[in-house]
Amino acid sequence: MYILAAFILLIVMAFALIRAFKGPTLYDRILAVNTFGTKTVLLIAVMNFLAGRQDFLDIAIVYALINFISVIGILRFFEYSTKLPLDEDL
Amino acid sequence: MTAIAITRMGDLFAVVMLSGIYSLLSAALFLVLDAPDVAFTEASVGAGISTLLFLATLKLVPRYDKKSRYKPGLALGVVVATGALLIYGTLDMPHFGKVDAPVHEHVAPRYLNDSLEEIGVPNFVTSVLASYRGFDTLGEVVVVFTAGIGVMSLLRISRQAKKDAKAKTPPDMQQQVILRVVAKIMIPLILIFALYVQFHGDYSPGGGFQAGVIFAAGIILYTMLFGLSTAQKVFKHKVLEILTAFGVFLYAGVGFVCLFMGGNFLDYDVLRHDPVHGQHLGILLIELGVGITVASVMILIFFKFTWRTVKHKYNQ
Amino acid sequence: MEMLLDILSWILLASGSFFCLTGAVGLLRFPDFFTRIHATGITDTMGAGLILIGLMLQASNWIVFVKLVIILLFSLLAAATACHAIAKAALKSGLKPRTKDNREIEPEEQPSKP
Amino acid sequence: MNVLGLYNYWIVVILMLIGFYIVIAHENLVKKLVGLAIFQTSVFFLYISIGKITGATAPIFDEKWQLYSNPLPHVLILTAIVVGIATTALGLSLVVRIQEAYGSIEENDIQIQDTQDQLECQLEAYGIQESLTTFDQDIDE
Repeated sequence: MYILAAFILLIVMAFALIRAFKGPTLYDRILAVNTFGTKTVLLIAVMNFLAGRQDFLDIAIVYALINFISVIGILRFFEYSTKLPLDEDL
Repeated sequence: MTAIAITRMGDLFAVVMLSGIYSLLSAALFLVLDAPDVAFTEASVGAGISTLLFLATLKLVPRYDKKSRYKPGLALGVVVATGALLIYGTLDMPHFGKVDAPVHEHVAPRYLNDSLEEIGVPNFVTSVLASYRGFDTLGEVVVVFTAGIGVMSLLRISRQAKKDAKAKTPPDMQQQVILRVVAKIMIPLILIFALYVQFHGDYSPGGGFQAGVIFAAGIILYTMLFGLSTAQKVFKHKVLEILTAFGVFLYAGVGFVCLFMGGNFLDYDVLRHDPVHGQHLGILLIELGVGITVASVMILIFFKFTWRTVKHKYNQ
Repeated sequence: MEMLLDILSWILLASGSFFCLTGAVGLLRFPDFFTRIHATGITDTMGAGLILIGLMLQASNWIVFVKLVIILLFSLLAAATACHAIAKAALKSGLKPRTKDNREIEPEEQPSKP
Repeated sequence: MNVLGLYNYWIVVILMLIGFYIVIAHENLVKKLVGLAIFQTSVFFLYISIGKITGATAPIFDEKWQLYSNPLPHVLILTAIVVGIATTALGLSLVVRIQEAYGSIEENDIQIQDTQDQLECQLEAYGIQESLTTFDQDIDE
């Protein structure tokens, strides 16, 4: 059961990754990064039970915190940069 | 996994974000490879601090990459040749996950078998880090300290410019009410969690390095949401500089105290009557030193970068 | 009792995974930014909550349980706030939601709910 | 089977090469630093994967487990990561200073400016009062 959940989470992460690669606007990328981060937290929590060790949950907590901080950081640094065109020329 | 590494995009912002994802992924991989301590560090350092530093730099430099004038053929050739050589070199390496690989036969069994009696710390990584290889770790802390000094001297700002910028600093993100309220709830929790990581590092993944980084991340969040000048009221520049040096001093000082009490440098057995208690005390103290240094260096570096940003805005 | 808990937690895990999956499909397939954030923002919270509660039922000792509760609280707070902040920043930067009148991107598709 | 057991090294090599490629093929200094970070991570992976033992668990004492992975690489890499971020920060601050001094972070532009300065100095030393505009045009082509 854990394996199924972990597998689905991996698929979800792959989807988020594709969106982060494609992302027509920058905000799509930020959203993808955020989604990716929350899914990593869940994946680690599941992996914790999969591996049978109970020590890994600290890492999941750190992920949740760091993910939040980095999303806020990206937003803050992007918001105050000069007016840029929305669509990236890739 | 490797697909992530294709960070060859024109927009540097996108590159930085992808590198953030990349380090999250690599941290997950470290976890799979049984290295929770490393995963811990990579998650907090790679995904948190380094992404933020890259972003702070991007505010100061042009955002877009110029197209290269040269054809990448030569570079590709060099890379492929190196790769072929390296892969040829791996053919002699021991297989992945083998128990009898040469790495596992020299010092590692000693660490794994004896550290519980000698040091009494369940987390082997902490015992190796802080006790068996304490001198090594002291060197690493000094490197971090030196890098902090380097950044400080490179990004020095004159006092006059500081005053000018202070007068003009706009309140950052004042309009994001929800964000600020949530951050007010989160930041104390982050700091408490950092302390937990610091002092619980003997029993679970964690320790000075990770705790320092998490603590710094909490402060950085505060700085980002409430403005630099507010944050600097709490964390005075001078105090931080002193703390940076104090961490290294504490670490080395414990070593010298051991010397004076008749042991070797960083040999904590002599700190108390019972060697295990002495080890506990020594590890606790030097982890504290590491934590203080790392946290204050990270906060200082971030402050420096943010000051540059403010100054940059002011100059425009 | 043990059996009941197992079944319950499996159900929770499965449904949580399902929610995550739908959110990801939405993230990948929806036509513009605001529909995407709508898709992920809601399912993320739901899926994360369900999976974490499912894991909580399997927790062997109380410290694991408490840590899971902490993660749940953090993710409830952080995910929703981050989504809000992203959406607000996007709106402020001039990204328009796609409505019936405003569909410059892929105009042949039916717009979904803004 | 014999060769496939080495797949962890191959992943490391591939990552390392991607990092290496970014470092040598791109002229943007920030991107070079990202490449350097990827290169670094590949080395981390090398160490950690060497330390892994199949069927073992994380090196934290637990009654239920007998076999632990090797803690030594973990220690080395743990400190290396923190040192890595410190050096990256140093590199980034150098980039910031370069941007302020040259107005650009592309290697090419910096090199052009450097050669120009050098030539100006040499010309002055020879006492030649020649304008450098023609030279500028040459370089732009």
